[in-house]
Amino acid sequence: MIDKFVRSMAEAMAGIPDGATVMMPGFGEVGAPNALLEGLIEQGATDLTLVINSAGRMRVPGKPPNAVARLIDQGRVRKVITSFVRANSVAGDWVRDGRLQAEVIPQGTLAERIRAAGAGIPAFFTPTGAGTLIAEGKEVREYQGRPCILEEALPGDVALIEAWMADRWGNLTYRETGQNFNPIMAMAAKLTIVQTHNAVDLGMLPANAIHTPGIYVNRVLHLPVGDPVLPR
Amino acid sequence: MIDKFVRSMAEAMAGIPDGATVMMPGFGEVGAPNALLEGLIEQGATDLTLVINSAGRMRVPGKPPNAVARLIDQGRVRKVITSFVRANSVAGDWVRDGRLQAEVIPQGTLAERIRAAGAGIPAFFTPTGAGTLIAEGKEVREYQGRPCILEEALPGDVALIEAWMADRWGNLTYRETGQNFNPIMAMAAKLTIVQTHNAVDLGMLPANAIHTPGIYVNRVLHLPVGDPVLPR
Amino acid sequence: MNETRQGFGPLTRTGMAARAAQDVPEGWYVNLGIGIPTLIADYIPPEREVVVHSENGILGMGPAPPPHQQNPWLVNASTQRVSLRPGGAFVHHADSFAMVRGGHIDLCVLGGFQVAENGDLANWAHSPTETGRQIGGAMDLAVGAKRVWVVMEHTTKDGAARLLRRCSYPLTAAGCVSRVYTNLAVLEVTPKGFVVLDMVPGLDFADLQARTGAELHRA
Amino acid sequence: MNETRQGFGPLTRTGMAARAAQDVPEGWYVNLGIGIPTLIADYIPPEREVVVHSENGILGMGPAPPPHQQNPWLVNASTQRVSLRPGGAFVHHADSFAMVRGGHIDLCVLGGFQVAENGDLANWAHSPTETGRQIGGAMDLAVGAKRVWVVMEHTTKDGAARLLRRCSYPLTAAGCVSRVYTNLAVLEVTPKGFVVLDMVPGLDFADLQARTGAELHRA
Repeated sequence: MIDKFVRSMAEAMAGIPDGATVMMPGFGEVGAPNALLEGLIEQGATDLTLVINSAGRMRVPGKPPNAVARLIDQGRVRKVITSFVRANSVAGDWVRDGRLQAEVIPQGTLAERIRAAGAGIPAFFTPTGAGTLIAEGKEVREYQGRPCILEEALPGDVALIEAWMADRWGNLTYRETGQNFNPIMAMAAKLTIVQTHNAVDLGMLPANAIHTPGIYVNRVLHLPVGDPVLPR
Repeated sequence: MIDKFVRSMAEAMAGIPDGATVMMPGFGEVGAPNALLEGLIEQGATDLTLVINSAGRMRVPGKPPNAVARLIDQGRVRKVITSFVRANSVAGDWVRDGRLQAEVIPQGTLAERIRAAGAGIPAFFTPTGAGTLIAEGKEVREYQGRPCILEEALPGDVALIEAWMADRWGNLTYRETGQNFNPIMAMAAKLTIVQTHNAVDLGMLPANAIHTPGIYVNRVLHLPVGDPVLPR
Repeated sequence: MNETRQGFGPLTRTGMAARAAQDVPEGWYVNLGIGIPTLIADYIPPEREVVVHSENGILGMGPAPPPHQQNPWLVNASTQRVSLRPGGAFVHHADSFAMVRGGHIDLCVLGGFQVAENGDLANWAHSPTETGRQIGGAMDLAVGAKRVWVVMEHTTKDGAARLLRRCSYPLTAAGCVSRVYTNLAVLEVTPKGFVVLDMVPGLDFADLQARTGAELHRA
Repeated sequence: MNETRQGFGPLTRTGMAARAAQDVPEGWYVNLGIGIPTLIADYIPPEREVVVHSENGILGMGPAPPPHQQNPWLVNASTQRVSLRPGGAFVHHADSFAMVRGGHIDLCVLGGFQVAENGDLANWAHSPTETGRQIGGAMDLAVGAKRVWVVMEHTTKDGAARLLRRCSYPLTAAGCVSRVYTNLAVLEVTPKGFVVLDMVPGLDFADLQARTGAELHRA
């Protein structure tokens, strides 16, 4: 019997090696795998590359930094590949000091590069970023009279995923804007680890509305963590 | 008020010009827009390029050719872009006689080229087809030690779509294997025309299970045509 | 032409949003960027159906709900709680940006630091070397939408021009902007440069030109 | 080695499918091509969960249903009516081929015209110039799946070898095949060429070699 459910956070995090590229979905706090991220902080892997839409919120006096900022502040992140680095943030400080590499790219290019990795496309042309700083060092070719730049697939070693419902085959659904980067990161990583609010019996998810088919999922941890908390 | 429903086949077919690239989904008879295809035969546009998974079934004695074969047999198709041309078919005869061009390509490359057109990717590399006849004349580049070939986006002027449910914004859902090429062809064409089995009120389709959001749809014709008929 | 410099009233942020909202026709699919552009949705009359896209995966976004109806799973690209209109859909990030990059969005309205008379837009960085880099979806939207409008103050707080012959800040995208709504005027970007479509009452052409770093043309 | 030529029984089509089915472990995601490969699903014991993919958009395909449960909307890649297992999902064609091309399918089993000792596969055309070109999903599957097995008769009807030093027909993909199940033997494709893992009872190595167009190696 296929059963992708794991029983503990330690089991969920087993084997994530130093040097791994870890994909972290979430937009704001929605669809962000915060429990798994705490598990990763606990687990200890270091020298990580994070693929994440935003490298962390602005510093707010009196508010503790979020989990991504803490992971960076522990010196465990070598590089972020992201669409936002804020100057006034933990990541911003580390980038300024030269202790953190940041590859900051357009959000749609980030999404498409991740999807390409999942879909077996090693590289593609896109007009986004042509003629800007983003294009530096990239091959340019014209299509339909527009300059386009060559972007490569962005695969991950590990994806940490936050689902609303999951079954033992690893089929997943998400709530409202909780999809965001989750389905494509699940496709793009060699090891896809899920925290799910709800565990359901096989066959309970509607077959034509499964957002992430189980083929993309390796481990599922049932953690009813409650609603996302807004930063402000 | 946005209302994409049209009242007649003539209205649905209005303005399809000679020389158009027409995308036709369907796998077997499932998800095939057969009523719209009859409408196109009636409408009269000629010199067409068809993008279609299969250029037509084998001849079966005593069975009439299907609508695609009839369109070809009327001399109205200049070219098919497809993953199957059967020797013993109407399309096969026309190709053999040099009266029909056929670009026969891998099915996954066909799907990905259509999706690329919808997603604004003018070209991408893929290992599929490298080292085969498909690679002739195409740029080859190695990624991760594998030869990959450059494939271009495949856009359409018109897509004929078969949906199970539709609302007035043009949101669509499909039944079982009726999705196939429908969602990606709807994305890839300038003019997307839908036949739907069911017309539903706005808000009735579940927001996280809409297969084709209305942004990709121009016209919807409500035609409860009944179940697909198997060829044999 | 006979007004004094003090004789005109610049539009407020909501005034700029309301002005831009006038020009959005029914049936368009629009993406409204962070800041003033987001406010535009509030000024589109409810009976005029416009479908709002948010790049985090909403097509058919509705306004902020009353507090008791807030859904913490439903946020917009500014991570504010919003609602979904009947007919709305949720999609993942690649599908959301396929709508943008595939040329399916009729209009995207962005904030701007600078707009050049050739349509170049700068709205993400003040220099090539600064640490903070907040690109987000702006480059995708600027390149992918069928039309790009920019809503911004006509000048900086220090009075420097934002409408320029050429941008001095790093570009978001080249030649993408078709129209600019400022607190002073509405300008079309044309092959000959900026054409003034509209000015706030009391402002004269010479005054507007004096606040602009590129040659203005009359409509 | 002391059997006569007449002393062995080649496997039937279902026998080949049953033999290949033995080697498919629980938990694999598999795509089964048109023809004999499709029959493999019937020989996987029901208690061994294997998830079958069909390129027209099914993950978790089940067997043909009884006539009264047939659903005309649910067909496989051979357009035969099939069923969906609990846990199955329907997707569109680009998402279906993303599973294939993205390297997510553990095993694809295809029919073949020819397999070469370097793993090259030819299974879609007999010459570069024939009119009929039926590529379908074979090139995507052959390149994209983690493992490619081929099930085919060991020789043509005319007795010509199908296992060759090099394919003479147009290739489907280069170097993709890892194992071949024929009506006579099971062979692994290795860096040194074909290694014989298994033969039908009564067949000797020399007999198998005589029917093969490439050098065979003992396991």
